[in-house]
Parts: sequence; C-alpha cells; structure tokens
Amino acid sequence: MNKVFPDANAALKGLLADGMTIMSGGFGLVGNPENLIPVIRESGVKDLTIISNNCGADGFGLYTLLANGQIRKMVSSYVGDNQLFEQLYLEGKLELELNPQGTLAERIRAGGAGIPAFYTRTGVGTFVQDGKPIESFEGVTYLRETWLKADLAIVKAWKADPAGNLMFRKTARNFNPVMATAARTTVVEVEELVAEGALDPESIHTPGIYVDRIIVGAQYEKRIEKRTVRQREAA
Amino acid sequence: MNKVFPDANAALKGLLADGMTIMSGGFGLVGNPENLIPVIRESGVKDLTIISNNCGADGFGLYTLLANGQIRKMVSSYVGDNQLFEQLYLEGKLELELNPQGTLAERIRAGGAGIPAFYTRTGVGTFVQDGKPIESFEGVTYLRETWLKADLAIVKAWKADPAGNLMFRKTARNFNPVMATAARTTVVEVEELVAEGALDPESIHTPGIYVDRIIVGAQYEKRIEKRTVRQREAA
Amino acid sequence: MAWTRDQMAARAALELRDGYYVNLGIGIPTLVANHIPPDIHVVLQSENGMLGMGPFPYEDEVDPDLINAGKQTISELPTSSYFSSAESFAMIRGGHIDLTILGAMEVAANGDLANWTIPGKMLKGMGGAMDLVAGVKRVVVLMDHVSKSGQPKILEQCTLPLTGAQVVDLIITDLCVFECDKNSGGLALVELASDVTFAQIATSTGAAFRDARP
Amino acid sequence: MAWTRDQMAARAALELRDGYYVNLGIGIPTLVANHIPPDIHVVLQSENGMLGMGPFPYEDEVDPDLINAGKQTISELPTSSYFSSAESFAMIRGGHIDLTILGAMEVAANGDLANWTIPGKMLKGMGGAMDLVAGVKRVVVLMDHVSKSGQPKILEQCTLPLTGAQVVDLIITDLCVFECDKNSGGLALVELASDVTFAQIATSTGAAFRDARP
Repeated sequence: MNKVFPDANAALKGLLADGMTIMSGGFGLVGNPENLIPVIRESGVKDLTIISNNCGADGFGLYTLLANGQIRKMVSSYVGDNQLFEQLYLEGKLELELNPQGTLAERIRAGGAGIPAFYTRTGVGTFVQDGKPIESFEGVTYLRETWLKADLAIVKAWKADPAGNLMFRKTARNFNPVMATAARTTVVEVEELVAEGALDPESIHTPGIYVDRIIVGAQYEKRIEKRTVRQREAA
Repeated sequence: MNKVFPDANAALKGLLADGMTIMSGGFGLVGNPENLIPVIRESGVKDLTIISNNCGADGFGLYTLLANGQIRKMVSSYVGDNQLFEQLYLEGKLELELNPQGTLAERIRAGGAGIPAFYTRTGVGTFVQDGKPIESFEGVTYLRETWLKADLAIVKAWKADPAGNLMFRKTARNFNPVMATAARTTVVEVEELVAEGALDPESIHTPGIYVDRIIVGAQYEKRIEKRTVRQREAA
Repeated sequence: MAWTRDQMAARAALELRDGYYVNLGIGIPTLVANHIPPDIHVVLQSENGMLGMGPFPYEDEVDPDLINAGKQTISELPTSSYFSSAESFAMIRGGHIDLTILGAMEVAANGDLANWTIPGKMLKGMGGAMDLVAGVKRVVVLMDHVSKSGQPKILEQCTLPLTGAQVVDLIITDLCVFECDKNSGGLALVELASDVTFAQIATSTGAAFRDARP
Repeated sequence: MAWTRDQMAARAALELRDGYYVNLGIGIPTLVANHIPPDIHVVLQSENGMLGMGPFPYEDEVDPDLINAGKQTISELPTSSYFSSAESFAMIRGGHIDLTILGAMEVAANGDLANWTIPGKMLKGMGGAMDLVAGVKRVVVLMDHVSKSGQPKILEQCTLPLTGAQVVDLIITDLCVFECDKNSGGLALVELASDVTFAQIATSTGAAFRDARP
C-alpha cells in the first residue's frame, strides 16, 4: 500500500475521464490544489462537473479549466470576481448550481458520511427551496437537501505522512477535509511529506483512510486576492 | 466573559433541575466527567433523562446516579456490564431508548449543527426502523432519524484555555466533542487549564464557542474496565 | 445630518455584548470591528473556518493561508482556532453565533432580506449569507437608507430574490434605526441620526412604521 | 475436525487484503489481528474513535485513556489518529471501511444477521454493530456453527431481532465457510474444515445451501 506518487501527472494517471465530477478544495485562492489543476487542464478532459466553493480567479486555479472550455457545470456558492464565468454563463455555455455555502459544505459532508439527505433552515423562503421537500420540525419549517459525491476529489493539505494522514494550515483548511471524504478517489497535494510518526495523533485533521494518493506539490504561488494590512504605529 | 469556575459545585450552580435532559461524555469509563457527576448526585435532582453511550459501570460514573434513583430515562447504545441497569429496567423503573452507536453520535451532532433530521441506512430492517419514515435514495432504503439536544452537557476534556478551547486525549475524545455542541449549557472539566496561546490553533478539537463553564477536575481515578496487556519477549 | 460609514459602524457596535460570538459581513459591517467598546470582549467568527479573528496583519505578517470570508488577509490571536467549512457552518446553522451584521440591498417590514443578487445584472452567488441569516440568533442589517438612485431600500415587500424570509431583527441606516418584528411583522423607528427629521424618514422609507423613539 | 478459535481467526484473516481498513468485533474477531499475513498491511479501526490500532500494550504502557471498542486497553502506532464518535461513525456509515468481522447469534440464508439481543434474556444494546453492518463494504461473520445447545445458528430466517437485514457476505464457522448472496439470497458452501464432512454440515445447518466447493 504505497500512497505516495512522484508527481502530479503520476497521481492523476488513470483517474480522468470526460463527463466526470470533480471536487476541488479551496476558498477563494486559499488552499487550492495548485499542482493538480494544471494536470487536469493539460489532459484536456471535458464536460466536467466541478464542485468547488468558487471557480478560481483571473487566470488562476479552476479559472484555467473554465478558460479552456473543460467545465460543463459548476456547483458553487460564490462565483463573483470572475468575469469569464459571468460571460460564459450569460452566453449559456456553462451550467451553474448555486448552493448556500453552509449547505454546500454539509452536502459534501453528508456524501462522505453516508447520509443521503438532511433538513436545514438555510434557504427556506428563497429560491433555494424550489422543488425541494419542506417539513416542519418543532414548529419551524426546514427544507431537505441531498448529499454530494464525486468521482475524484483534489485536495490541498499542508503536511501528510505516508499513511495519508493530513494536516491543513490556517484558513487553507476550508472545504478540503470534507471533500477528501466524499469522492471515490481522493488525490492530495501537500507542501511537505513527513515521516511516519511525525504527526501528532491528536492533531490529525484528516485520517489516512480518506486519502488514496499523495504528491508533494512542485511549487506554490499562493496568490493573494486582497492584501489588507495595517500600519505599525510610530515608535 | 469569565468561563473558568473554581470547582465542580460552582460550575453546576443554577443549572440543575428535576426532569432535565443531560448529555454526559464518555465511552465505557474512558473520558467520563468524573468530577461533575458526583455534584449531580449530591444535588439530588431527579427524573433525569441522560443521553450517554453507556451508563457507567459498577459503582462508577453515571452508575451512581442510577443507584441513587435519579434517572428516569437513558438514551444509550450499550448498557451491558451493568447489572443494576438490567434490574431496574426489568422492574419497569427505568426507561431505555437504545440507539445504534453511530446514529446516537450523529443525532447529537445534528442537534449541535441545526439539522433536525437526517437519513441513514443504519437500522433499516430492524426494530430501530419502527415508526420512523423510510425513503429510498438512489435505489437504497434509508430511515429518518431526528436530532438530539440537551439542557446541559457535561464534558471531560484533557486541556482547556480560558477561552474554552479544548483538546481531548486519545480515545477519551469519543462523544465529548459532539455533546459540547448540542446542549443549551456546556460545562467542561479538564485535567489541565493552560494559558491563552498555549494551545496550537491548528490542534483545537472543540472551539471555545461551545464551552460555557470550565473547571479543573480535583482528581481523576480513570478506572480501567478491561486491563489487557502483552508480555515482553525475553531479551 | 446623516451618519458617516464610521458612525454607522459605531452605532452597530452598540449591539455587541460582552461574550458575544459575532460574524461580520463584507463592507461596512467589517468596520464594526474598529468600534468594539473597550470594556467588552467579543469573538469574531469567519465562516471560511476561523474563530477568534484578529485585525489586518502588519505588512511583514501577511500570510496567504490566512484570510477572512471577504478574502482579505487577516491575523490570528492567541486563542484563535481553525476548522473546516463544514464545522464552521455547523456552528452557524446550529445557532451558536450570537450576532451577525450584514449589508443589504432591500429589507422588508416583515424582516425579509435581499442582499445577494439582482437578476440579469449581477452573478455572484450567496456565499454564506443565507446560512448566516438562517442560523444566527440576531441579525442586524447595516446599509444606506436609500439606493444610489435615491429609491427606498426599506420596503413593504422585497422586489429582489430573498436571502432569507423573516430574518432581520434590526436595521441601522445612515439616517436611523428600525426594530423589525420578524414574527408578527412591523417596523418601529427607535432612533434618528442627529439632525435627521421624522419627515425625512417618512419620505425615504417604503414601508409603514411606528414611532417608538423614547 | 472442527477448527479451533485460532484456526477460525486465521481463516478469517485470509479475507484481508493489502491496504484494507478493517474493523474487528469483540470476541473471536479480535483474534484475527494475530493472524494478519506478514506481507500485507491492514489498518484497524476502533469505532470509539481511533484509526491505526496497535496491539495490547506492555504492562508499563497501559493508558486508561486508550481503549478499543471492547473496552480493552490497547496501544497506538506511529500513524494512529484519533477522532470523535461522530467522525468515527461518519467513516463507518460513509462506506470507508473495507471489511468488518463480527460474531453472531444467528445468520439467515439471505444475509440477515442477529447478534445483539435475546429478548427477555439479555439487555445490553447494539453498540456499533448496526452501524458496522449497514456501512462497511464487506461483512464477515465469524461464529460457532451451532449454539451451545447444539442448535443450528445458520437458518432460513432469523428468530432473534435483527442487527441488519441482508448484510452478511461471508460466514466462517468452526466447521466451514459459506458465501452469502445478500442480494438474491442463497448460501454457497465454499470450504470445509479438515475432516469435516458435507453430511455434518447438512445436518447442522438450518438453511438450504448449494455446494460450491472447488
């Protein structure tokens, strides 16, 4: 059982096919699988359904698959700050399923946890409710959402050990851990591969059972979308 | 906002009432709130509904509330190894709602996560299904379970900081983190109170938002139910 | 005289209480963090997976892995914690956040809120807004009283697609403060900005309201 | 000659594959850990919240915070991880465990399993057994072929309350191995313990089966 692969190409070999569904971790440009996405772009697979909170940003991340005409449908909560997306959508060249962000996260968690449907208050009385069963519990109305699963999850973590145990870093955790649980195959790229025993068993965010293949990313740009700073007061 | 209380008595002051529902962490005798349970016993509150995976073991943990006649109903997954329980139940002096262990954990998680109901495969075709809605998703039959909430959760953690951030130790984690999320008030006892900044933000198991009151437990017996060991081979 | 953005944020900060866990929306709500009274302690949640959000970082502290839900770089505090998006929204949906302060395009007298889309004009997505208004205990809207073209934003009924139905508890604008009875409906004017007149509110508000000023 | 408990565990260990994540039930199934072939690597899950369970500890390693689901003290490995009960059963329910090996009181030809209660006689509870049989990809039962009083435990229909309906894939007893077609129903005898005869199985089995030995 060797989970460590030499590079991104090797790690995705045999896993890509037209029409497949891919979950991609990240929130904005933070915690994106920067090294795996280019392999998907170069493979040319098309008609993809991508489940990801956003769709990258100008020239970066999933945006590159969009620009390359590989995405048929996005399942996301926020696609602003992405003019190409808006243009393709308005031209009818792209399907979009908008989910409230928490509903998106919970649907993915449900996919990984064997829960085909659950009730939530989020979206009641809005367009999100359209076509969904609603029901009252303890006098309050809830709507029913279903699980989300994928053929492949591409996940960005901070550290992994050879058993596939993962740790994420700060807000780069976001959707990555739940997506790792909800796909038939989960491929993870990390900044650092550590030895067995180097991760504290109390501090592992994703147990190795959810991880099929691991690579160390060749490089990380970690582009910042909105650099906001404060000034140090004069001494 | 001071969450740290001087002792178990102070931490439970004003929170106990006849007929209330209490969640109590622990699996077997591991990760039990050893210091909070005695205060409940001494308070004499009765007609309690207790949600806990087990009901203590001979003379220890929740068993003491049972022996003191304070429990009206248990919601548990396993009550073996407890002859008093069996006796009281057969005499009709105790109600018991048995839940599959994973369903119990998920119902509590749902209570904390604002999910009033969810579907699961667990228990389909068994007595667990009785009276519950069943429905087919993708050709497979599931049954519907509802959330569990409590008036009070008593939780045992390893370390806390003054903001209520918690870490658990090894398999003493078990039901404690989910119970911390699902009660109106959560009281936590820990082995060690550490300074602000002493816990790694990446390694916090329960964020402080779920914790209302904290005490350092006066002492921990940590009784072992089944001591199993292996022998070192001769040198 | 209408309140400035900073004065609006300062007014909204008066809704904070010691020990509150708070989620601040993008835009003017973000400014509320600058006006937290010194004698109370509040903890800021960021729905992308952080509790205990610190201020913007100094230039040499900027960390690309550390952003808020508005994608701005931020800093951490000694008691910060990180978690996944699923855990973050379990926290929000489960009613553990005491207060959220959000911007809005329209609010109705019954507490309906529209703040995420203008059909045909804006394709962005609701992000976490629908989860926040559905899950947080108290929802405060912080917005200009009228639109850029001078139209009322407080209406009998929203015209834009809703973010949530009957969810708003309080509306703070540059002109005044309304309490919103989200159960039985109805607006109550509780405060005017200095030099703003009742008549000014009456003409710039698209819904009936009662005067409940002390 | 019937298989001993250790031989039964060894036979069950042949169901393991390299890279499997496995949950072993209480009793004889626990012994399977002693028979994992040296050339394969399997990871043991304990449903009370651990992945990568090690062997029983040495006397001086015993840790009261570290037990398996049978409440026995255990040890950890370099790649162990801990998690809550909710996460543990999300893992189980979500179909991430490859194999579980469990004891049983009765198994039916259609894969129905009864292993948690005898009404009026035993009050214990199902623990995690119902979750395991509902969620794990492959379910192997490891039990004596007949009860202590000599009655068949493999039946056309279970008489005891079920743990799961149509969930068992394979039955390993002290006398033989049956494959169980849980979709269309039906038992297939695939293996006999040494010196055990077909006739012996026929008389001690309470359900029809076909002979599928190689």
